[in-house]
Amino acid sequence: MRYLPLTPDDRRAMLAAIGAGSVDDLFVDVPASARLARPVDLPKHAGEMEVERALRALAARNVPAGEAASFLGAGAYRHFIPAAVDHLIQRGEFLTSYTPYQPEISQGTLQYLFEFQTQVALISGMEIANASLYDGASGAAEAALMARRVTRRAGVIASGGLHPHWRDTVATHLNWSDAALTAAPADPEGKEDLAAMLRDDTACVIVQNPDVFGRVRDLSPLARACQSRGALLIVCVAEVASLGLIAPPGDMGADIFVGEGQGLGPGLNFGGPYLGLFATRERFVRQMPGRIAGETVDADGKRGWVLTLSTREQHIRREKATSNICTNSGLCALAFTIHMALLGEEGFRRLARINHANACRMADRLAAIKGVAVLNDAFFNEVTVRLPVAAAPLVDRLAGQKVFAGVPASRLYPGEAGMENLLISCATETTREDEIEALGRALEGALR
Amino acid sequence: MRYLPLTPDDRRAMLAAIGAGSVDDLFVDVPASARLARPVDLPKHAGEMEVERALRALAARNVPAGEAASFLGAGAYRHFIPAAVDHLIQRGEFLTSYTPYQPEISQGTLQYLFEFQTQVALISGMEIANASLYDGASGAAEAALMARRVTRRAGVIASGGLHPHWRDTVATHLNWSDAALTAAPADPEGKEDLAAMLRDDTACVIVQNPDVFGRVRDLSPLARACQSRGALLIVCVAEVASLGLIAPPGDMGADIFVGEGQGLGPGLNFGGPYLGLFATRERFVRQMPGRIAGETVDADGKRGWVLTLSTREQHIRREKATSNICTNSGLCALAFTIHMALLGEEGFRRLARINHANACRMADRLAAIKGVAVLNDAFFNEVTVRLPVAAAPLVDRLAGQKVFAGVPASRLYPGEAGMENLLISCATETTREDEIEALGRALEGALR
Amino acid sequence: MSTEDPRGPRRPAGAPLPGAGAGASADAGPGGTVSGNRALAIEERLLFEQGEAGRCGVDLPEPANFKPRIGGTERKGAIGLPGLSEPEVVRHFTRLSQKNYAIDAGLFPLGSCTMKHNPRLNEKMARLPGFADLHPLQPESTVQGALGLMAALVDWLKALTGMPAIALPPAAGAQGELCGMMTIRAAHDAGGQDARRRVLVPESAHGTNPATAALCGYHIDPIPANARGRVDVAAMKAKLGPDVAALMLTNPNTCGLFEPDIVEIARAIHDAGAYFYCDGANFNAIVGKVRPADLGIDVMHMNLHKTFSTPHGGGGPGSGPVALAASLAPYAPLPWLVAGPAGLHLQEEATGAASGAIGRLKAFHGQMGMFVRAYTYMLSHGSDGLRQVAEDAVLAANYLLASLKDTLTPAFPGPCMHECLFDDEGLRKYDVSTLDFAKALIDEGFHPMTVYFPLVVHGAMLVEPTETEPRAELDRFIAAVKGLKARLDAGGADRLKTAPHFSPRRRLDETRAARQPVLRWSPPSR
Amino acid sequence: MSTEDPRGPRRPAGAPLPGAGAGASADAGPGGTVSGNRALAIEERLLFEQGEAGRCGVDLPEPANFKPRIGGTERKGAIGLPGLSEPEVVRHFTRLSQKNYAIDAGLFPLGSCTMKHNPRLNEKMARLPGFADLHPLQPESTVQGALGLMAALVDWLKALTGMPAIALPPAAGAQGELCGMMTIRAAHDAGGQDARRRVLVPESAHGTNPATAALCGYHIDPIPANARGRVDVAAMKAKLGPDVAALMLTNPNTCGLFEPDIVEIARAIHDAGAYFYCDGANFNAIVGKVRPADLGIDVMHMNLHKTFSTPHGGGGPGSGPVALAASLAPYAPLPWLVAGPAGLHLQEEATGAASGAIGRLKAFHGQMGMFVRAYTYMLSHGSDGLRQVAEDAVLAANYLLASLKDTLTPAFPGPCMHECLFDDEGLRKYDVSTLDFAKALIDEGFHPMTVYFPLVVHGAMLVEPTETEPRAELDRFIAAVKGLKARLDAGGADRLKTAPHFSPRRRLDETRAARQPVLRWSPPSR
Ligand SMILES: Cc1ncc(COP(=O)(O)O)c(C=O)c1O
Ligand SMILES: Cc1ncc(COP(=O)(O)O)c(C=O)c1O
Repeated sequence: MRYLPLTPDDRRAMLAAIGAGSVDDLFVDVPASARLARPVDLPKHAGEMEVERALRALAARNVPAGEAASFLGAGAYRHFIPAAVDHLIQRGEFLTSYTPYQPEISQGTLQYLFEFQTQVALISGMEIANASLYDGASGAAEAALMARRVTRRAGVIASGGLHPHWRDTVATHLNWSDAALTAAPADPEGKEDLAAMLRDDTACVIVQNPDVFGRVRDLSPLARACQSRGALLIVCVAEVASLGLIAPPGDMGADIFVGEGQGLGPGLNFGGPYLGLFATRERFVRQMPGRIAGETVDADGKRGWVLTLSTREQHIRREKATSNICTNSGLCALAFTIHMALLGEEGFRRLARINHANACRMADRLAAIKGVAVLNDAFFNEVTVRLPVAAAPLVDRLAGQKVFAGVPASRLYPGEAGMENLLISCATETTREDEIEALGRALEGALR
Repeated sequence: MRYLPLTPDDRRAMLAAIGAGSVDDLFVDVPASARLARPVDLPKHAGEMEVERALRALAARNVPAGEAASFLGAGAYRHFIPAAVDHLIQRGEFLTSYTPYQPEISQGTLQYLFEFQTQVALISGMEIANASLYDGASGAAEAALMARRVTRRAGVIASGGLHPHWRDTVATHLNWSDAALTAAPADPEGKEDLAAMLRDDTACVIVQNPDVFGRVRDLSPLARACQSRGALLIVCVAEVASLGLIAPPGDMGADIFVGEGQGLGPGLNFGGPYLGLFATRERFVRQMPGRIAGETVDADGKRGWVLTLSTREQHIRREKATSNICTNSGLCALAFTIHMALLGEEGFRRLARINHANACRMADRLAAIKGVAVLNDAFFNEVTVRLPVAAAPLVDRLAGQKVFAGVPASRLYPGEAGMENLLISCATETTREDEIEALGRALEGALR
Repeated sequence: MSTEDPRGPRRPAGAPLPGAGAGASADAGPGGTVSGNRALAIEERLLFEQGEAGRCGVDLPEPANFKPRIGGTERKGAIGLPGLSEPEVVRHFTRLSQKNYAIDAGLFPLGSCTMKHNPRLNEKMARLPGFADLHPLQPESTVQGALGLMAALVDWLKALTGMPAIALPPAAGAQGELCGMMTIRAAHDAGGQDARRRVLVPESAHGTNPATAALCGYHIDPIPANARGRVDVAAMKAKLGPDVAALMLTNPNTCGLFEPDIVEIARAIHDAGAYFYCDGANFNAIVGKVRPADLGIDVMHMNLHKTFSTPHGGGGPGSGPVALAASLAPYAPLPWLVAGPAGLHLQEEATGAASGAIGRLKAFHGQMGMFVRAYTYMLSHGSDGLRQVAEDAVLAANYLLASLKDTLTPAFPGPCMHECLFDDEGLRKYDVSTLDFAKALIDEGFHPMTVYFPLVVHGAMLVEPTETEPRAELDRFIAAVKGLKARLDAGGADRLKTAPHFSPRRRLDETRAARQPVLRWSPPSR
Repeated sequence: MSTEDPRGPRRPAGAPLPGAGAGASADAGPGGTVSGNRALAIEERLLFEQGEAGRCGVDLPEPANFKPRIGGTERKGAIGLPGLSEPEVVRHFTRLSQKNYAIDAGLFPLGSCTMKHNPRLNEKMARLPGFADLHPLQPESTVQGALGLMAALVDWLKALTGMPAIALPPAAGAQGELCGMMTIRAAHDAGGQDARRRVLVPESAHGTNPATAALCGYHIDPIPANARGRVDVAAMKAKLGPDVAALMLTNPNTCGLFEPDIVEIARAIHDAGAYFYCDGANFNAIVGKVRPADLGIDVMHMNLHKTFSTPHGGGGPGSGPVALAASLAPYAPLPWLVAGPAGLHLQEEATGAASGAIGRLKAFHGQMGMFVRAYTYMLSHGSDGLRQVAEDAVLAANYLLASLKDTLTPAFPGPCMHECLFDDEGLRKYDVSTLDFAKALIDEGFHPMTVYFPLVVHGAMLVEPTETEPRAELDRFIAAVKGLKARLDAGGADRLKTAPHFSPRRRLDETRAARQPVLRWSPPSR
């Protein structure tokens, strides 16, 4: 086996040093009844070429989004990621290191985490950020739990514009406590009045911007309403690229920002690994979940970084920890940090403008189709359209023509009324004009 | 421009520090008549995504060998290269370093070159090796020039089994000196008697094993004949993988070994960059071309490596140098060294056996086709077959069916008589049984 | 946010690096360098201290006639992101990487973390566009290969655990625990056993265990270890009762020991109407040798980023699939991977067979990038190779234990499983702590072992070499430990107490970091 | 070869590293480490000192019923290759890499080498299977995209040089020179001028120039430089005559200066019936600003691995296309890239228009992997970006010259082009050599400049920053040079003479290496 360096000679010599007759002597504590006498019934080891062939055969049974005209978004966004990003994250010193528990030989990881935290704080307009969570959805759940700790209240209100997968993730996490989740109904038309739902025991309101239907809102009024009722406003951003154009949660008055950084970091990956961004006010830091890198000095007085405030965390605080999270999305955070470093102020903002411009073009093209209505007046790179027919079968049909027309709302809201004909479509900087035209033509053809 | 760090502010400040009014003031020495007033007439700079699209569009107009059933060899061989190889050679410390002129901060490069030299010496059965040349063909030319220096004789004899591209490369290099090249006629049947061609002024005989038609020979008799006449025997190996099975040139009595290491290092690359291997006897070292890494100690007495014996080289010896080579195939040598390290004794030899076994299977399948005759009795992974029809148009036709049936001998010997119907076909460890069957069927279909 | 450039006044080019700090004076002395660099060890500032307006690492075309339709929500003012070119960014992160230790560079015997070699083939396969470039909501007809890979991974994990169901969604070990404990609570609730709110957790458990149980609304009841580092079975049994929901046990445990009474433990748990949760972080010790189902385990998470070699990446991402007994399988989280008429299908709704599902744990269906790597690893090793993995991992740990048992003080006698545990008893007489010893190992070119975990041992040093270490590297580690011990014997304790000496930074002031938290860069003016 | 295992007796596992050598005692002292490692700087043995029989880094299936048909030429005995697993191999080369300096890590101002940033996009594009996995002898219908890329590269190089023909085959700069000089000789021979056997080469020329001319059967006649570092035009003219075949001139020259009289030089050469060869290694200074054809140059090679950013890779591979005037184009090497009825075609025979071709320089048609990278680079920069490249490269060099002119002694007054040249005059009074100064820069975290080249200046230091260095890095370099000078002024010459102090190895004994050559590892028994 190419990955196993011990030779039969090594094994013999090592057993001799141990004073054991055979490897099985080392497994004495395993009840005899449970010891397997032979390998389980699975294929034997295989060479690299054979394994690569097997994997390529599986990969070939998929259609990469890049080989279709793809207008899929709804929580996962396809952006162009410069080659330097993937090159750098593959450096062994990043890829094959662990959580930076020994800071003297982990300054590389710690410094980029500190830079990551700064970037997240800057783009979200918040004061401080953590070193990442699994993804945006679980981050929203952590935010709700944190709001409960901060406010000592039980009520959690979820906007009808919150991605239903995020909403359900929050619900799963709250389910085992005495928190009470009130989820507003799905809100494709942007009509909900969350301020009116606030109660005295409301810990937080969770809202998404742009929302799952692509609509952008100024959340400042809601923030003021929350503040006056002592509730925290949690603002979720599923499409982090939107922060280059749209006023950030911090500017609108958010108390907690939760983001999904996948689009500018790890990429699509069929759903994971993704990158949970999390930021809040400085005064809440001791209730914040997740690791944090902080600045300090070494024995020679030189600036350096360490993991800090770990009394919030499970390995110190155990059942009283702010979260059970341990492994997070370190390498995805690195990818994000590198990409953001390449983009910088100018690139990040321009990228957002390009996304929006392409989405405007897409929206106009869709609106020009007979029987198709665009629901959003304000959006970033994604809109919801009402089709004259059910969206899901249409999307399946167009997939055969290598057009991924969008995400049918019914896929996100299975069985829910009023969703059948809605289609959520997204354009990014990767969307070409000819693809928009292909989408338009394909829809026109299918609706004829 | 993403690759240019100087900002307009930087430029202004730097010009001020220099005391120049404008950048054009720095170009004062350029005759005014030759200064271009504006950029040349070519497209303007483009973003990474746009450039990648342009390159992918070009790539899409090719059929990678891996997407066909490919039986192409004849000087370039497709082997499976483990993922670790490409990963490691992309480490910036290897990829973006220069020739190790400052050994204290180039020990990585120098140590692998020393390891490479050792590997080349071991597999070729020679005493010493250099740190690579451009490719095998130019290595053969260097070998001929070296043999002239060593023997002070003018005659160079090239076997009819020497790849015609290598033969022509030797010819081009010898053309401007008083060396006299005698090239034996192409020898698909393996009938030539090189010993009979030896003369008193013969500096060397250049022979290839396996030869361009795939034939393997024991060269010991020829080596003895050369030795008795005071000529050097240069043994070329275009398919380095063959050295895992076939007795090495050193064992057969070669004075100089020239190899093409492409198959186990950089890969196919449509012809380049490739990897010239070069080894010889210790006593000829001062006539050897190319860089050499050697062992020494540092000021603290620790073992280390440097480039050595550079009094042979152009940067010291100028017009009296053994060669004009400067830049060589460093990174390709690294790929080779890593791959050889992974293979080791066991892997290198087994790889050769697999190649040969697959070639036997291919040869048998070809021989089973009516009207097709296999010319080789002894071969490594490549054979020449005589078809009942011209090979070139047939090969072109089968390419449309994604079968690259082999290299028509007429492509290597354009216009030469007796070559039309010969096809040189190769199998490696990457060749699947179903591909051999596809080749057989395709040929049968075409010959029906 | 103010509308000025929050980066504040720009640092003059070439000004001394902040990193050089107060200590730079030492560097600049006659024995140091004028730059504060030390040949290949180069100081590097923060990104934010390097940016310049007018510089950018990407070339994006400005859209023509840009007219936003964003309902007047435009961002006001500068964000404050630094502008850097690609060469600077590549250099910045290259230099940062050079300040890290990694498995690729040497032994990383961090106990409980299974820092094994990460095969490069895995990385290559995970990057095939046919996996990496799939949107999670693509029409299912276009992702049958990806779903097929997930199904194959499930099959392998079933065969290796002996359990009938696998939940793939959890993002890491801790989320796997959460998933598993939620299924337990859901099962109890569904069975009218919602009064069961106590969970037994050994004191030696990893912090995620109690933290997870608490998240599920459980009270944690610690159970003690016996003198041999195992669960005190009598004490455990004494704690059983009608309010006990589950036992959470790590096996092999965090002392690196197999629980020999595990079958008896399982029986007692089950007899008490509770479930047996196993933390499978240490599965590497037994993969292919023992099937957890055969030990009476009801639910166990596995860390693909440990046993199955997906890289830790400086702290993540991971993947924590959960193996479930038949009794718990109905509560598995959404989505479910099921075979449908049109091929494999992700069922996203809690309907039909899935109506008991605990719900959704994250936005999408799992860490696909890790699945590809883990499955590649499994195919590479095969059933024979995986079994050898466990054997070699256990052999290596016992070799270290045997070789160091007279140098350091083993917490428990051997044989151990895949990791061996020492306490600080042997160090105390030199007035040297576990931390000092760990830092001294840094200077010797090794990553230290896990220190001060598990908590049941004083000054714990938990050493997990894994199966991918050559014997020569183990021997070098042994020689270094012995050499440091010899140095202590020779009166060199001070050198250890002030270690490390040769790393990019010397010992860092963690107290200061926590007392005066600086958690982000801020412009100097702020 | 003997038939025993030539690796000889195996080094006992854990034995001290040979690398630690005699000096290890210093390391093992109280101020050192017991292992000889220094935290992240880890000693690494040779592959051959680590191998074990029974270990292998690949898994290949043994073919069944193996019956060789190789005419009895089987290899006898062991080869002696070491057996290593993948983890060991990855670690070995990772550790080796950590002993290298690189552009990715910092300034690499090696004059004449144009060590600019290597964009990662180039690497990615070169690895597309549509380029990397093409066999050079595939049917041409299956490689039209690759031939198209070559044709596009030719178009760009034509536009940038103003020359009508480009030969792509040469593998590097030196082979480009060979190609160019062969076309000159072929042209003379064809014109009945075969008596022209003298080639004029400035003393400042790179060694490849005279070496190449000699390979073409030419006698080298050196021409001196004037006090301003340029060709002494009068002396050059005096050497012209009917036996002169060509002038080989580097422009900008190896002192980093543009030859202001180049048009006059070209005219004189042509009037004498000779050709004007330009070594284009320094094209980076003028790309997009000046077209060599407009200077009267007949033939010039370019280094794609300099101007066009293909990575040097520790010494290669390179690519050296040659631009040819109409008078020399008929002699371009084979194969020729021509447009045929069925698309682009590689003409391999010296027939038709190609009947004057000098022949073949290497096995196949060129360094395709480098073409892809260079073309990617060109598309990225565009005509505007390439012009900016030259301007910024020249600006950066002049900035260094201006900033250091009072610290080091410039060989010639500015302005310079893309590199600036100092001599050792300013160092002599401290009894410190150019080499000492270079080694001291290593400690400061920089790669030294090119030293002792060109030969026309005493103790030359040739500094080429390139356009991809940020000003801050240039400023740090300036500060380091000034700091070292200050250290000299403060009486610290010894520290420089014993430099480097912090690199993986201290100064190496080159004399010993040449006197007692050890050019390969041999088993200890040998
Ligand atoms: C025993 C044990 N349990 C649980 C975990 C948590 O796993 P993860 O970090 O993947 O969340 C760890 C990881 O360190 C562990 O060692
Ligand atoms: C001026 C000059 N000419 C020629 C060469 C030779 O180029 P190559 O190394 O690519 O053969 C070099 C490279 O160092 C050079 O600097």
